[in-house]
Amino acid sequence: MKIPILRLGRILLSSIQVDLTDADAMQFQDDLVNKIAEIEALGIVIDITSLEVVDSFMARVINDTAGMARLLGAEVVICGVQPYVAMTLVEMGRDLIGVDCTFNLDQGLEIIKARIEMRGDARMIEGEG
Amino acid sequence: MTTQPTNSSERVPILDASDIVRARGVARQVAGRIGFGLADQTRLATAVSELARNVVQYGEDGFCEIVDASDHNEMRLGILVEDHGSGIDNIDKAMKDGYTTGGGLGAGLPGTRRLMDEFVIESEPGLTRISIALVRKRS
Amino acid sequence: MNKISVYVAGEPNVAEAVRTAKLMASELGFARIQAYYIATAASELAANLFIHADGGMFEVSALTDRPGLELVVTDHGPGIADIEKALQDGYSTAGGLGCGLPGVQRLMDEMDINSQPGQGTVVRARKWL
Amino acid sequence: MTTNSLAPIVTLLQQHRAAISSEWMTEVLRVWMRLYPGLVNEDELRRQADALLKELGKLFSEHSGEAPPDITGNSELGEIARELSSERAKKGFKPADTAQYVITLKNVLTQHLVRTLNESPTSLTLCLRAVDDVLDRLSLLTFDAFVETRERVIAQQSLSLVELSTPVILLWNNVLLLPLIGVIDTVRARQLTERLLESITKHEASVTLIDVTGVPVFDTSVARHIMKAIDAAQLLGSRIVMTGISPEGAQTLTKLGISFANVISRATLRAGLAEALQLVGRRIEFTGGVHK
Repeated sequence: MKIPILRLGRILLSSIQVDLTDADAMQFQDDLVNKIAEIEALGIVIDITSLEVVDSFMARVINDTAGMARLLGAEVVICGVQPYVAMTLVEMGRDLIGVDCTFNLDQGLEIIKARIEMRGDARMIEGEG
Repeated sequence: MTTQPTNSSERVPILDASDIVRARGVARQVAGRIGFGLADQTRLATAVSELARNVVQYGEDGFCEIVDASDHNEMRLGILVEDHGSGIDNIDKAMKDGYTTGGGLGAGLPGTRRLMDEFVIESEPGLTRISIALVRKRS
Repeated sequence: MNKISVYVAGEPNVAEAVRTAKLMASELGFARIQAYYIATAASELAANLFIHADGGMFEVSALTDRPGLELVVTDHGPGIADIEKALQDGYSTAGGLGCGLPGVQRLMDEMDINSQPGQGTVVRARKWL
Repeated sequence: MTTNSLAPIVTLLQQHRAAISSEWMTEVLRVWMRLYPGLVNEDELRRQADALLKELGKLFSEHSGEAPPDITGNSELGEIARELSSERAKKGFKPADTAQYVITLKNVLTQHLVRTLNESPTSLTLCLRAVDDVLDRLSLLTFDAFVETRERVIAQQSLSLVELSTPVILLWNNVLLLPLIGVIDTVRARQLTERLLESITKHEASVTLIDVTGVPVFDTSVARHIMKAIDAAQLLGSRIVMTGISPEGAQTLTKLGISFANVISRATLRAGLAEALQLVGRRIEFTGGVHK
């Protein structure tokens, strides 16, 4: 199962549409990190609307992916966390997910764009390139 | 005047990581059939996911049994996860937040306990049994 | 009416214990804020009865020798293995915020704990008028 | 077949059932019609009374031996009694007025027995004792059913009270208000969190105001419940503004070591609303006004 990662300029969009097995999740993490490096992505939006179960493993994958993306210089926003998933996560333990969240891809993209605009590299490099 | 509960159970073998998704799918389905709300279905599916992953990571082989033990007063879904791995050395330690030996967030077991109404764990080399249950009064 | 007991087996009894403590505090002439402290301490102590033991007795009494109010909780639960540790901030055995007992200590004027592992626990907390 | 020492009761219930039923119902209806006008269905009551008397007759006719008949063996009888008293409970009858039903029957039966058996005192004693025993147990049964129904009614009422007391209000586009009022225990916290999260998703609320003016006592468990709701709301993408913490509440929370660090907090709902509007890029403006 390969999860598609779409490119929109220097932003990556990905929507997880199925219940992921552990192997799928690791594969996705790997693909995404490589893609970030390849295009020098400035931002990533991951949509998890379809994830009905986020257990501590999946939470870790999401957190780790975000951490890796940050190390590679990209802003990360997660969108579409289901209400019951959010409730379950906070009942299991606080801070299982430490990434900024928003409602849908649309808003995720807006937030990412706003953040990228504040960044020096986007202004300088894009402007001169 | 006791109505005999119409108990039913389903057993899912857990041998590799793909069974985790199957087990939690069955748990969600059974919970929905009994009448648990979406929030409780998610709690149950997540708990099964945690426990089933434990089996895959440490237990070699095992199974997950999902039992509908509801009666006319309450909805009750019981889940037994059993594996035949090396067992948990120190249960107290395994139940503490942040303790992990297998690269997780260390929230698996204590997190599951917080999600459920009942949580019993027994472990010896060769056999680990964790039974959990979610109970809701019928309104 | 200088001593009232409430058996605490679950959350509804906690609310009753809190009401009782608050009422007695204001009847004894405690200031608003002091009564609030006492009510909160009562809530913490009463909640401990069913979180850490199967339930137990909660008592509020008016002190006469030196005017004041005393909260006493008695349970026959597992007891507190390490009282000093239980009084440290951030220490919790039941997934709490870990500020129950140290919080009570700060809210009240005096507190003493008598605990026998395996036998139960008695906590007394006093506040002077 | 052994002789049935209670045969006189059986005969009585066969030959005088209509009279007994009518005397009994007249008395019951006299009291109930006065106390609960409009809540009594006469035809229904008479039908029930006949059915009950028929079952009673069956019970006594099948009886043999020394011990008084056991009504637990006759589920039909219990069912009628249960049905009747749970109906009374639902309609708000007082327990004593409900018990009147069986007590009246006992009086009527006793009078009839005394009249028919005044020649044979031994038989009378036996029959009276049996009637006493059976009707006492029936009365306990109805009382049980009454209490059970009442408890269920109360449980349902408290449930609806919980639902009523946790509304989530859409204040403005993308701004929600959750006013918390009363004691917050685990069950209620779970319900209000579910309700809040659903509303946040539905309205895509980028700001949620949580007003705690109506929370009587802030202890660690209340704080924990609220904190969980806040954390979950933030996972969906909503920012939280908490309002209405009293000076006492602020002092107590700080003494307890709870800081609500990742939450904006304002003393009043008014200040919180201004903050929330600011966060969604709006403000309230003075337009000159109609009233000077």
